[in-house]
Amino acid sequence: MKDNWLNKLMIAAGLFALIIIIGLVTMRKPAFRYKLTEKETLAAVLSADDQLSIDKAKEILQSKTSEYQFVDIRTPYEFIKGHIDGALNIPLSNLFSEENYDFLKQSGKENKTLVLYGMDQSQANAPWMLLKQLGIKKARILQGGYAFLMAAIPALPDTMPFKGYDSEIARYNYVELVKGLSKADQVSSQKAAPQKLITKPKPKSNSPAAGGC
Amino acid sequence: MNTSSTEDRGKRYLNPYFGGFLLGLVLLATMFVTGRGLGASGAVKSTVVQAVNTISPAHVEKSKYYSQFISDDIHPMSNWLVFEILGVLAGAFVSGALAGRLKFKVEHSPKITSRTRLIMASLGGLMFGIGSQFGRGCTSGAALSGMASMATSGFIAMMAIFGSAYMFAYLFRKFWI
Amino acid sequence: MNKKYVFLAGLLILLGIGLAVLPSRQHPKETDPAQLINEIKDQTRFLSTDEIARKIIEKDPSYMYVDVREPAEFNSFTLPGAVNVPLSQLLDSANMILLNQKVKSVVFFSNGDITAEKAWLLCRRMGFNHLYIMQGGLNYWIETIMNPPVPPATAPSQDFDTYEFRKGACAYFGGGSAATSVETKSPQQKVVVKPKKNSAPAAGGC
Amino acid sequence: MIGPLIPQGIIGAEWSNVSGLVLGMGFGYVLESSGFSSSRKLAGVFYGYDFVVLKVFFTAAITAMVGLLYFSYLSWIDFNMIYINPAFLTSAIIGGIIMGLGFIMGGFCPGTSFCGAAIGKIDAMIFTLGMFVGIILFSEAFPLLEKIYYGGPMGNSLVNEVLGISQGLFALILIVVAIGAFIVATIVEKRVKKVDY
Repeated sequence: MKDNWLNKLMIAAGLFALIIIIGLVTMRKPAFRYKLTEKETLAAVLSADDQLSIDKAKEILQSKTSEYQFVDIRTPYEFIKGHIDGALNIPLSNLFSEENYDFLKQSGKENKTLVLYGMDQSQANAPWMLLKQLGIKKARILQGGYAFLMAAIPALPDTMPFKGYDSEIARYNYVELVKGLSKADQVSSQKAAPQKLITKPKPKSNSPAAGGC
Repeated sequence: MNTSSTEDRGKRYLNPYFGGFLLGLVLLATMFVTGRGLGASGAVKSTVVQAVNTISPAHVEKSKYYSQFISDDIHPMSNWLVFEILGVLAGAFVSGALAGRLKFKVEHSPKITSRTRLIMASLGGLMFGIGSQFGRGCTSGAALSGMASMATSGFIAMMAIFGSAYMFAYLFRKFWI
Repeated sequence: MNKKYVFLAGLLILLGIGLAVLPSRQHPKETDPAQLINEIKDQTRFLSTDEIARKIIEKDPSYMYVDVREPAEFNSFTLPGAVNVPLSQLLDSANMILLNQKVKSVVFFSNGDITAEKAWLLCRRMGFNHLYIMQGGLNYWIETIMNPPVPPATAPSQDFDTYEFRKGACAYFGGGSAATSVETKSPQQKVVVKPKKNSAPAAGGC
Repeated sequence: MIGPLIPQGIIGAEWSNVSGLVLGMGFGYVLESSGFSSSRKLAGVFYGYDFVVLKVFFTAAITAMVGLLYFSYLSWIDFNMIYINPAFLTSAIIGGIIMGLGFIMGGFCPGTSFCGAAIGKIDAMIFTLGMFVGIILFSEAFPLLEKIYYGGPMGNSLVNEVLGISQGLFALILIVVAIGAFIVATIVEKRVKKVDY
């Protein structure tokens, strides 16, 4: 009698184990896995090493070295309207498709540096961070994006540092703006805290700042 | 499956490992479907809270303990345990009927009377009622389900319950052996 | 009979060993990269400055604003009620508790939206939910809310509604005194602003 | 990720009560047919004449745990959505001690008392009534007990995190411990005088 139950148990336990084993065998490997930990990612993101400066980009374009591969993540329409010489168009919606992702991984292995860019830097920021975390070590991002590179290119021989590309620089003196002080006051405070007040050289943004509000 | 006598029939229980395996599958299925484990004392608590709420809603609102669970009642799973316990009653009845164990009786050691047994049972129930509130669940809710889901609380509850029962076992031996 | 027990015990131990030696998969709390990829393809992570202004004015309690710039910048100017979590200290345990909460939605912002997006991506990866980014950051905040551009006269009427709202919001956030702004904006006033609401020109440039 | 079905919204929440009924029936059926409706069989584990509680309890916990871990490994279930009871050390230990005392006095635990009651055990019915009274008493005395109730909070922690080992390793250790316990239990059972019940 007792043996009878035991036989049933053996069959049931065997089936249970079998289901698990079948599950393990047929399990699909995930296509994407994080290779960097959060801490490593944060360190990579905080250091400026992975940002390709405009000056460096200009250098690369002049020397036409094949070490760098520009990847344009904008839509094909935008790409046709104008792009960096030698850039490859992989729209963001297809960036992680199987063949494109394989290609990106491959070029990473070939010691090629991938330089991602969009219209502005923020467009390429998240895709770049993801590629980085997925283990494509040599992924870089073009500082300022396409628009600012184009704006800087006419000034190619110019060695003057071009600061306008970084959207993270405070364009306005927030404090003064909010206080609504007069123009004269702002100028004096500009001297007191110069690092706060890097104004964009565009007249459009300059005048409201002066206006106080 | 030959049955020799009714007495033998009444005692035919599952192999404990087979029973445990089936219980594990039921628990796994419960977690798979509802995302929570099995339980029993929670159903009693829900019933108590509901009953007190019907009799005197003001009291529930005033009471710090009841009021926690009344607000929780918006949650669709709050009454789940009550239905689960109704299922337990039905399932146990079916199993008892199939094995011929349905019978009104007080089970006790020959050394004690039914009256003693009933007093002990009511005291035991009282203890379990209080203890399950401290432990946030009983043997099935906190210990069994907790262990299956690897909750720290489950292991603490299991060790505390069985440890204390072994500790007190000597005092109560004459009620059982 | 004993053999069967041995078999069962062996099976169980094998399954246990399997669990112990299986290559550990991703930390289960992490968001699957494939899902994150889908999330960066659409724009739902961004909240416009208008939406945020509205939420702050209405004192919507379900949102928390997180300034990811360095403390010096935070101290000089930030959104009302914002908390400061510099990106460099994002992974500190105290900040993790603050950001990984189920009660409030978290809106990251910085001067632009790049730094905020970095914080967003890291937190999303760690499996936190209800995270947003202020589109364009504080620079855009100043351009739209604190100093709203007057829509051209030909613009559709909802543009003017937005403008009215922004002007109100600007006043709410204490931007610019009437005196200075009237000075600069006065030439435009009578020409451009729709005379829909009488209060509009009186409020001045904001 | 398919499971857990109801929290993921794969099965509507309106089915939760039905699922409770069905799963409860399975629970009750297995408990009763394993012999958990008999208080003397249950109490046997504390006197060494019947280890059915230990065997069923451990086998069930291990089966469910192994299943759950494999399911979560295979992405069939989202482990994070499984409800983890919050641990309050002081409260849990005090509660456990009281429950242990109740176990040895009453001979049932809540789940098994319902099983016993369903097949006509009068002591099980009385036990259930006692439980109702106990919970009412606790609720009324709650202001006095609140401090204990919230004592020693440890959050919704997992035991392997507390011990600092991986889930799989912990499962393996638990399996080995359980098998050892089964062997010891079988030996003890043979030595102790059988009690007729």
